[in-house]
Amino acid sequence: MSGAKERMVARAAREIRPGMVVNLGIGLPTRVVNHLAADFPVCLHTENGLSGIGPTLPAEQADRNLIDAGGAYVSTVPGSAFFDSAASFALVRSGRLDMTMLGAFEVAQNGDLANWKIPGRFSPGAGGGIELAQKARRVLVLSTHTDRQGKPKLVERCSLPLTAAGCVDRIFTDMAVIDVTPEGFALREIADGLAVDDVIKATGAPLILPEGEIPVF
Amino acid sequence: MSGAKERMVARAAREIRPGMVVNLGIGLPTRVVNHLAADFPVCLHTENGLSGIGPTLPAEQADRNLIDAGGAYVSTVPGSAFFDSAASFALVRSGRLDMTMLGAFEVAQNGDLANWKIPGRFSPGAGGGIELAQKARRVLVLSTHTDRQGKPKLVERCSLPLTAAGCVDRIFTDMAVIDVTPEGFALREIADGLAVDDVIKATGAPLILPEGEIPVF
Amino acid sequence: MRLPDKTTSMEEAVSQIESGATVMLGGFGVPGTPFALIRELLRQGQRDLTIIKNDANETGLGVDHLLAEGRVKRLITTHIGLNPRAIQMMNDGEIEVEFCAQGILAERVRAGGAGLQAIVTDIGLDTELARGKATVDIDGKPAMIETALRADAAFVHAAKADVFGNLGYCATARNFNPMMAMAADLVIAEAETVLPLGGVAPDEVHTPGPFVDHVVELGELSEEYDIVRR
Amino acid sequence: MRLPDKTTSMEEAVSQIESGATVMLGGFGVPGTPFALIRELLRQGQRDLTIIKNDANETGLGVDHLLAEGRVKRLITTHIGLNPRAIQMMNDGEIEVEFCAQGILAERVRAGGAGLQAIVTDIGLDTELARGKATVDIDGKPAMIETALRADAAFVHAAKADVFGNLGYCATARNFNPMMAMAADLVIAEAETVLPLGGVAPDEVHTPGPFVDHVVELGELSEEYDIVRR
Repeated sequence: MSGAKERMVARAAREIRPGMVVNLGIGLPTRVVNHLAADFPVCLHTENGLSGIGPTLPAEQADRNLIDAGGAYVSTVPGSAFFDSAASFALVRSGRLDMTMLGAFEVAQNGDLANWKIPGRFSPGAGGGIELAQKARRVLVLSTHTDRQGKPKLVERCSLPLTAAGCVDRIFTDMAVIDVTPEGFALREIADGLAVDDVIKATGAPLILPEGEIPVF
Repeated sequence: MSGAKERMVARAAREIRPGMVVNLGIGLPTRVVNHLAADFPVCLHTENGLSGIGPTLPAEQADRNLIDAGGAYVSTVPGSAFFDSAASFALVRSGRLDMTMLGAFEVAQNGDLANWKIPGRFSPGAGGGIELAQKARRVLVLSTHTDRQGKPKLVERCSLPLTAAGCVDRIFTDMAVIDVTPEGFALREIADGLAVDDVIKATGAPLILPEGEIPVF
Repeated sequence: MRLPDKTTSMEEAVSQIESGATVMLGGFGVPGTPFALIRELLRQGQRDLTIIKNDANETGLGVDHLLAEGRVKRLITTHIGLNPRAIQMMNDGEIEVEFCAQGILAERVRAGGAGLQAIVTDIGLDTELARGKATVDIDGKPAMIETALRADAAFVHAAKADVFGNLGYCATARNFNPMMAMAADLVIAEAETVLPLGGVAPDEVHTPGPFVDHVVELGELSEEYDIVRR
Repeated sequence: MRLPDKTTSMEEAVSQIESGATVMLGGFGVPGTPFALIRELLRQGQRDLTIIKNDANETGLGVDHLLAEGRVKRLITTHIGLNPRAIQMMNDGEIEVEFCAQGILAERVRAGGAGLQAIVTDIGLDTELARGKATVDIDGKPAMIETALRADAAFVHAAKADVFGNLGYCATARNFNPMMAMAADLVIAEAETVLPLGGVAPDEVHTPGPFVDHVVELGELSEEYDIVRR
């Protein structure tokens, strides 16, 4: 992983407040866990039925019955609980999930998120993504700023089928930290070594710039 | 309890088939349990959250956390399970309750049951009665044939608010065993010592008589 | 990472409830009724409460104290036949009572706890409980929309809890507690025993900790929790 | 009274399923998938099945065998991204696939198991999953009616069972199993260990026996149950 990506993940980890219940989506978000201190008071949730996720285990130490929603062999911590899929999403939909971090294909300036389907190319089903995006109290996106072709992922309007409308609060990319505000995307922080113009060019929608100096991560 | 009542309860107990899941309502139905053999294969259910009810216990042996829906201190048997009220009625509504035996204020010849409310006099709420009456696969009524004023409880049409419409399959009284059929009440058995005319007079709706001899209980 | 500690004093936990609040109370008869939390609510003086509970307990127990002190405005329940005061107050118009079929009350609370807007059921279609309720056709048959119930606070009684709020109930004291522990903005669990993290085995948890806001340890149980001798 | 014994041979239990049946399968990935019962269904040859399962397993595992043999007509699921064959067959029109949001699939199955007609939810309102679904207004906001799902049969995998069918699941192998164990006319549980009556403590039962029709004891587990090495 590039240095900027790793710093993005580390920066995202600082969004987690003590006492929160947090669901980390598959991919980049999962890595956030590596940046939490051993005694940090937080409850990690995985939608296949576990609160209190412990460290990921190598195959030789794994429990065949204990995976996270991404299929990684995880472990428990003191105070973990197992529950069924109905209870797991009850927790998500009823407002008990303080935060989720998700990947994205596109995020629109009004907070719309598309991350589950590319018609004609990628249609495996939404899994638990719709409920996480629609109902977590705070929805953060972790993503590269542009796709592999260099096209902006932050756009004026999503062209792909939505996961949920107006759900994203904050976006962490390898270039910037950007908030979704009623006025649109607002630049909050910038990756070390980049100029504001680099971010503006790589963003597919207007960017509200802060007054004064921009914090660097 | 009079001899006829006791025989009614004993007769009703014979309706329970091996392997059934059965809910016995408060009052007379609860006594049915006294007429089941110790090794009879049956699962008794109580809607407050127990499958596999064991014998009722006197206060000095009672467990403060273990009651049936009528408030009696019951016990468990090997293989009992505790569950919450949602699961308990899930079982009732989804067709897993093979039989319930309920009390009645009135039963109509079309199977309508009224057993929860006497407007202006008795309105404590229906509790679990509506779901038991509406959804058990077989609904039996155990009741005296007439009320304390001698008025028939088996009627052409219920005058009291319904518990459920068309739900009753068979009625056991201190005078007779009567089926609810598409044609109305049908006399099946008669209490020892009574004449058919006694039953006809005490019944508030036409009674279809069997051909040949009427079995006595 | 470690899981947070949610142990709180009873006074502090209950003090977050305001007059006019809707409060769910676990319990079916005596078992599972959070008598100590109800006593603290009585002591603190909150008024105009909407209470959601399976029943109204019996004279001198639990909800009956709140009724006697005139703290209850409205009661959503299934059966109050064992509490003559509740019936009297209902008949005299001193409290408003909404009756539900018992399993439908459980499902409405669960729906609130599961973040659903409503359930659709045919239970009670033939009864007066159907009055005023919207119906829809499902597969050509009519069914009623029963809206989800949520509360400002829920009081639940557990046999054991760990400090994170994982709860275990005992026998038929489970009843409405698990659903109510999901369905309120403020969930307060009183527990007969509070254990350290890891004290409740992960496969034996009845209510997962993320649903619970405060864990209160009970000292010696009052006689309200005892066997009822009739 | 004693509780009935429901232990059955796998062959006999599965033989009650007919071609054209709707079958629910527990499991989320490998954990909780009833691989042995799926193998028996494969062996017996039932066709034109509608399968309800969270996912389509991975190549060479579980549902994939049924797909490879052309036994599946329709799949109601949440995510099939780990099974290229399932995606290919969907794209080629060889199977019909209905996608649900994961928690809504869990709730629709649970609703079937709870004897409800439907649930009402705002999940997916902004997405293409809302297409063709009836909406109602709840408290002035639109919500969708998601109908209950029931099946002719459900296969569930338990870590332990007693002979009456009280089930206990292990860790994240619980997932969809408890809801599916409520929602079918014929519920067949395969269990790693079958215990005598009393072998599962009453407070630790995850699926109560009355929901279960047949208990099948597994011998040595096949390698399908093992850790997946990627």
